[in-house]
Amino acid sequence: MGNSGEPKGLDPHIVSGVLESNIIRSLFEGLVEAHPSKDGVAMPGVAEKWYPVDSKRPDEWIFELRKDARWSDGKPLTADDFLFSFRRLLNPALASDYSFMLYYIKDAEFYHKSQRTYLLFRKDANFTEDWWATLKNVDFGPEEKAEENSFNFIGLDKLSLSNLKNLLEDPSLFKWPKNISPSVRRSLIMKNLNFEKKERGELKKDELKDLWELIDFGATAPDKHTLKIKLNSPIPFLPEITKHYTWYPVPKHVVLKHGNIGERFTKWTKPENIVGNGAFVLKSWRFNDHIEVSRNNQYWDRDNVGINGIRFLPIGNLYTEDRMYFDGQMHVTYSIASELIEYSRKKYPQHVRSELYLGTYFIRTNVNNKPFTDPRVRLAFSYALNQKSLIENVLKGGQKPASGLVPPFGNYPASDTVTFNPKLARKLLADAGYPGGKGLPDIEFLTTDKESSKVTAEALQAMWKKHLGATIKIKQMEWTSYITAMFEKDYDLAAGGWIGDYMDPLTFLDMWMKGVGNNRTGWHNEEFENILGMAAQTGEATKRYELLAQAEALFLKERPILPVYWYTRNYLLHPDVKGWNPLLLDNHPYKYLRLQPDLENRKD
Amino acid sequence: MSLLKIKNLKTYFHTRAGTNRAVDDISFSINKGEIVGVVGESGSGKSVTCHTMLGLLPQPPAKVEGGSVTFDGEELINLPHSLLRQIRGKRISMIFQDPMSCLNPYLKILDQVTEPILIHENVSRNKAETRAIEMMKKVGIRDAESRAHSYPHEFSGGMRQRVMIAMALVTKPDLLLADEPTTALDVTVQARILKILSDLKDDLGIAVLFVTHDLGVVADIADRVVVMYRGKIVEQGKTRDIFEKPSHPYVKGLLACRPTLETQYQILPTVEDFLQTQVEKDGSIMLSECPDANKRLAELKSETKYNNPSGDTSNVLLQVKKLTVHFQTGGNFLGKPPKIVKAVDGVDLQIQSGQTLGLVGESGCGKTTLGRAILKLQNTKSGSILYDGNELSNLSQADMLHFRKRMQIIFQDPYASLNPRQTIEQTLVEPMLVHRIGSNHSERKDRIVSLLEEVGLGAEFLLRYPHEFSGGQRQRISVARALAVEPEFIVCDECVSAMDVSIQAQVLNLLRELQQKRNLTYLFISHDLSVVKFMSDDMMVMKNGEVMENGKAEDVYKNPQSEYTRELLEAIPKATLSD
Amino acid sequence: MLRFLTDRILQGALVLFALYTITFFLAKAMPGEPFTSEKNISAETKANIRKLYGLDKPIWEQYITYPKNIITKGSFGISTSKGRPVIDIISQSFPNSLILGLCALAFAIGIGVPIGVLSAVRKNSWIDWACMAVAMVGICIPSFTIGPLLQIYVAAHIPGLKVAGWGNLEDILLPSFTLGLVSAAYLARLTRGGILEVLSQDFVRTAHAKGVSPSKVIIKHTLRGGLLPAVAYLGPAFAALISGSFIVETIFQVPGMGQHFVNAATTRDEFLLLGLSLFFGFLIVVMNLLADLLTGLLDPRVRHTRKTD
Amino acid sequence: MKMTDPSKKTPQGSSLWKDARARMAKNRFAMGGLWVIVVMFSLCFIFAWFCTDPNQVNLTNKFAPSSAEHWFGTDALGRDLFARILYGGQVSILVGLIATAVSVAIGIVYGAISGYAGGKTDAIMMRIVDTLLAIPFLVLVIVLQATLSDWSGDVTQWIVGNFKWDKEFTGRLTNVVPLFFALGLLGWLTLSRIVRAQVMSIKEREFVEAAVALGYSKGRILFRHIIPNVLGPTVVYSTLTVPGFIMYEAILSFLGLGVESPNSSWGVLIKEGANFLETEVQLLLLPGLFFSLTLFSLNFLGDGLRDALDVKAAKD
Repeated sequence: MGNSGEPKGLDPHIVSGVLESNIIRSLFEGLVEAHPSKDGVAMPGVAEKWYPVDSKRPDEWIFELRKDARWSDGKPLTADDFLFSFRRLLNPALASDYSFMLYYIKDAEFYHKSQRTYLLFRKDANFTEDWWATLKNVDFGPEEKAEENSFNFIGLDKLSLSNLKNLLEDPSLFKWPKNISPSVRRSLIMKNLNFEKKERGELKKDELKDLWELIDFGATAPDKHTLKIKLNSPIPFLPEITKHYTWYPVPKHVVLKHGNIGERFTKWTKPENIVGNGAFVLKSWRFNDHIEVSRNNQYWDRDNVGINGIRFLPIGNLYTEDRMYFDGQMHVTYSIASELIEYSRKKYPQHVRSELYLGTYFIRTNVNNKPFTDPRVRLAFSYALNQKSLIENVLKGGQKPASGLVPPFGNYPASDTVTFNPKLARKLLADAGYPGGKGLPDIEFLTTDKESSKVTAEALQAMWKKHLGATIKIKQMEWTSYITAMFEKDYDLAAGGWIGDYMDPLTFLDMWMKGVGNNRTGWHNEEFENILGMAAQTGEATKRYELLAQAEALFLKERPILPVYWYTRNYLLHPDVKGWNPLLLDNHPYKYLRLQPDLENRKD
Repeated sequence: MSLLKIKNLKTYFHTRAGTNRAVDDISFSINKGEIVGVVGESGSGKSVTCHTMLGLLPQPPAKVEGGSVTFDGEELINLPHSLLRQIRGKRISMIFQDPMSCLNPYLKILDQVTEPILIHENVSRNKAETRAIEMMKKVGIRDAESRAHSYPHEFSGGMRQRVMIAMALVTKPDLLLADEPTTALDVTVQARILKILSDLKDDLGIAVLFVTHDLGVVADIADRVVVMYRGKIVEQGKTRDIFEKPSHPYVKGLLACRPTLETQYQILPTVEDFLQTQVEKDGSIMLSECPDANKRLAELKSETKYNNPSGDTSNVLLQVKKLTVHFQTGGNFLGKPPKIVKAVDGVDLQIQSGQTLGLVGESGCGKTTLGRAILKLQNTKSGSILYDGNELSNLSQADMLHFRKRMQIIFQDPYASLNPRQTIEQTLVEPMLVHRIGSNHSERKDRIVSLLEEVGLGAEFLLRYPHEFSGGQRQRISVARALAVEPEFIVCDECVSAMDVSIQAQVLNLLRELQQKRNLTYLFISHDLSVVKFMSDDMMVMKNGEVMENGKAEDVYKNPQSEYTRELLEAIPKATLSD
Repeated sequence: MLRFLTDRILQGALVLFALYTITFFLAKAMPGEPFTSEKNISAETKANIRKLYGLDKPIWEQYITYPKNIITKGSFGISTSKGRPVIDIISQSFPNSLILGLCALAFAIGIGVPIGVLSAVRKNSWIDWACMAVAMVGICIPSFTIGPLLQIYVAAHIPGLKVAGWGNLEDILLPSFTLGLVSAAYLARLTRGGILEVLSQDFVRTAHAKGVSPSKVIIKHTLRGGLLPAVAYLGPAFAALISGSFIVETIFQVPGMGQHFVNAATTRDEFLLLGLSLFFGFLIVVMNLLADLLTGLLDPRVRHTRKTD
Repeated sequence: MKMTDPSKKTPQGSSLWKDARARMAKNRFAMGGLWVIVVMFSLCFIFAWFCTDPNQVNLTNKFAPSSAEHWFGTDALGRDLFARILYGGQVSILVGLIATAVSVAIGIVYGAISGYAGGKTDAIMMRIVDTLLAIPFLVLVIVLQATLSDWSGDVTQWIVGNFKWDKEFTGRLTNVVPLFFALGLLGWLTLSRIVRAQVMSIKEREFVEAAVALGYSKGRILFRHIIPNVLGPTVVYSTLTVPGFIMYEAILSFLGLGVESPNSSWGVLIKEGANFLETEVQLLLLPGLFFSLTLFSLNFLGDGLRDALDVKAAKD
């Protein structure tokens, strides 16, 4: 099975990529599992049963774990392992990219961001509401913008005992938010100072306790086989989220054997040490060559696992991958090179798969740069995109023209506002003061160094020239430079895309709020955020979807990004492989796979 | 019956420049156990003859146009190479002029000497090696056993030539073709090699075809002599007859133009004094004797020794004291520890302006180094160089630049010492530019033209490149280049050693003439005593970096003080047998 | 010998240090940082992870620390992109590159030298022309074209020969051929030149005069000298070969070292980058040294000592 | 006493360059190469202006077979392949030649100095080369890209502003400059080693010593006497480096250095074409043909030049 590249590791709490998840899904199992063919349906995993305490307001959930759940080394898997995993993932020292996936759990965020100040104050009785309100929106965490090693850069929450002492001497060392009075300021420092003194003043650095004691964490274990999770807000789709590998349990006993909880580089994921609870166990790992997993005999559902093992190949080169497939070296490819799609359709009709995927390809506009400060220009550029022609002639992957931001799935009312309409486009551009593209500056279209993105860019370039008379300069950059350029808003237009983390519109919408790292357009909008806020507080599913749809509509009206198409995953799948069905998240549960008996000897 | 018989052999070279009749219808023969000397200048076709016999000529451009070469009754011309190879190195061996380049630098001596045996006879390697070593001893290589395992570059020139001979004779051939085997060697070494050859001839009973440009050499060893000129045989016969009563003007010329210790001439006669050549339309040449040759000879003899401003040591131009130069050689990066060679070891000398100091010595004696050191082309270790009252030894290269204008050098190999990528004009203009001689281009050009005429070349040569000239012409050019900066002192470093005697004579005359006209001062370095004697007022003999002897040239010859000098004088081949 | 070696080793050390310095600051000069990703990572996380890798320290301190760790701990740091020690990565991928490189070299020499000799011996004949044309093709066709061509028109049709992958012996065939081709072409040209040079020398004539057969003249008398230029070229070339090639490795799915050079650069993985370039620098230094030694062995003459007279 | 050396006849009034030209004319391959190159140039730099816009996208007419208006058919975006090849040729030929010229210039001077100076200087200079050889090229490129790309934009603005040049053209020009920079930096290293080796042997020749004796300055000796004598082999080697440069250009272009899409170059065309091996081979073959044809000719021309300049060979 093609897997595009060498994983950074197999620790579910550290990795953050798709290709890693593909392997991890075989080695670990979450509370609930994906359904082999139906999206948004949860199958029992480690948990046998799960239900909200109050189905009206699903902000507290019970997961009943199966008694026969075991680790691959035979040790029983208990709720404690989950609690440990959550705490580990949230541990600041571990610095996991994906900890925010647990922010739904009560107090998780405070702990992970170690917001000492807030935690110290929130229980404080003689702290009146209005202070409370002012403090609440103040972030005492580290500010990257602040100058190197200034107290703001470190963050009030992170200041050490000595630092705090100095600060007490000279409060001006920390740039305080306007609305905090000197007295409050003083008490803030004092509380932190006392805490440091009392809790860990005399301790040595390495044995410093973190703030775990201060929070009352949402996840608890009433007994060995029950997991109770209290959320910040109602989340009807929590089971969906728990399918994500960040929610997978890690074996407490093994992890601690090779290091303490906050240690990132421990040997527990080394082939000889790693212990999982998934349908498979790691068999062999040759760096940059292959990773092979085989049946896990400790797995609770071992009898229903259909294949003996999987071999993941880190093939970076699409063409090589496809050629290897044609040469019969593998069963599933990671994808097909667009040049080869039609060819494959012709030669191997029953092998080619093109499936809709929970992702959107769009083009970011830099709303701080002329001419995209003007929404009309953004709309014009969007209307000038002949999505259909692009898909049929260039991509050829059966992608769907993106009529909105959120791809259609479940019963979410997909938007249909984005269309190809050159006339309207020209009109809008004219209204904006650029009739026929006159007066438009040279526009820089940022894209990556892949051949495919080059072709796409050239096609789009041609469309904009044709319909709007705009001169676009394509700027190819290698990946990191490209990301950096977007972060620094050093672009006019930038190709981009987003793959949903979980089955909910929110994963496409919440990234456009103010100050979210992935926004990068400079666009933000009060109303938009309020709507999302409201949605977050509603437990009722349909109502919630309506609000989200409303937010999306608003977003598309402003159109800080130009949706182009909804991703499809194109890949080659050998007909021998049974039980592999289209899934929006492409998170195929391997245990349901079957191979024709006469081909048993051939490995994936 | 004769071992080798050459009849009407014709070998032509067909090049872009046209057809060159290198060997043009020659016939002669060699009998068993006989040494035949083939004498001629470069281009006379003597080497080509040898190469033709063994089919070693590059074809094209070379082509045998006719004639036959029968060896022991077998026709060699157009013999298939496979058969020819069985003769090469087995029955006919050959040794070449430059032992430096003719031995494979990448192979051990032993391998190279053994190779012919292994090729031509099926004997075990050990056998072959023992025979090889024997032969090496025979040709006078001391402790051959050990030295056999070293590489050519670790041998001196003379030793290399012995190796060549050993290699040639190790298969006991019937005929040995020796192509200028001693030209590149010192007189003493040459003498030894000649001895070895004539000895070997006797006890191995081989015939030798001895090719040389130097009549003197064959005089000693050859039974018969064949003189070639421009592809033709002009005269052949018993050695004695040739030397005593040469009939052909060219041969007379050759005999006359070679300076000997006894020579009385102030200006050497040249071949042209005897021989007239006119080139016919069809490229063939008519040779005829100058009517007034003897008259000319007489007047040359009679010419009085011109007056050198000798004697008064008042105007000493160059004074060298205790000059010492050391080399680090053998400093092999593979770890051979470098050893110090005292190339020049505390030498004193002085030259009055307008005079010539002759510097004689064999290769390795440090004479060239001394010359280079005086010009600061070579860093000195200690000692002083006083030039016209200025101490040079401690000058930096930069300061030296002023003196470069006044002191010049003429190298041995004119081809190597001229930049092949520069026309003669560029070559001559450049020094003037550097030393700001002549105000504008046209003026410099005029100077060049006059220079060229002074050295006997015409203005039509200006736009040509060195490779288009003959050796003699090139040497004239480098003389002209040296003169371009109007120096007062010139170091002539072996500047005629590589030349045919006839051309040598011309160049020597030229140098003399210039010395008189421009009152030049020479340091004349050579290994050839007779040449030095001809050129110089005072002379100095060097060995191993030290001065053996010096004094007035005449005296040194009349009664040499040092043993070494005597040895040198002994070694000089007599140009004539009579006395 | 010793003196020479110590000299060169000293120089090598200097080279490596200079190399380190340049690479270090180049790496710092690249836009972005190791943890730049499209994912939405909080400032806290970034701060923590920087601390984890010691990237929160001031530049000059980092500049000192890295070599210090190499010398004291023998540690080249932990790769930020692969999450494992740089040493591991090199030690796991270099052997593959080494094998590949050696085979490639074998191809290069096995093809290049004979072609070069052949065309030198048959100078200006049609054979010469053909050989040089072949060499030119080798130089012209980039490996990202040769590779796929081989995959499609050779591997796909020969059973047992995999299109790509690494593990069995035969898997080495195609990639090493692809990798070696260019070097082969260069070698062919250099050899030709070298042989011609030697053939023009007198001792070859001597050999003929001895009655040595033409083939033997080439093999025994000219080859050694004729290969000198090729050897000089092989020094750095070999270093490049065994340090892997991104293109060949990705095309043929070889777990070699070359791809890491590229990945390290694109992921701003400075530790891996430094580790790799130091390693590569080391290879180059060693190879050049070897090349010089080899030249010394091939050519017994001392490099150059001024003849006294 | 006028000397006439009868044994040699000297061809009248010939000169090195005359000879060279004569010998060139005799060398069939070299002349053939010369002609091909001439044709290529005229195609790419003259004929190109008369054919269709190479960037005219026509998505409905992609991969069209060769026809009257599209001689070589069209590419993945329905652009005229022939036009693209010709325009691509402009870039590639320029890149190839200029980059080579730059690196040759640096390489010769550097190598010559190193070889002539010898000793410590030589050691240091060669170790520097080693160092540069080991610098990860990609990193260098990324840095250059980051720093120089803005710069080139500004320069374009400036030129267009002050000299009223055609914006398009200027843009293309300034874009390629950083590229040359990168390639130049890379290219001269190996060359300098070769030149050095040559110089080492040349400087032992007597005419160099003669030059010293005549009091020529080091610089003069180096540039007037030594370097001219190492040109021959250098020419050949440098013709070998041209393809390398052209291919590098392709790789760099994808990293954002060099030609800015939709403009193209042979390297880029070939690189992209390589992906259509299974489907549309001509996309690889046609540009590949032009590319290798040019390089072949260039190479033979180089060889011819070397032989023509080689005075020794000229002797007979």
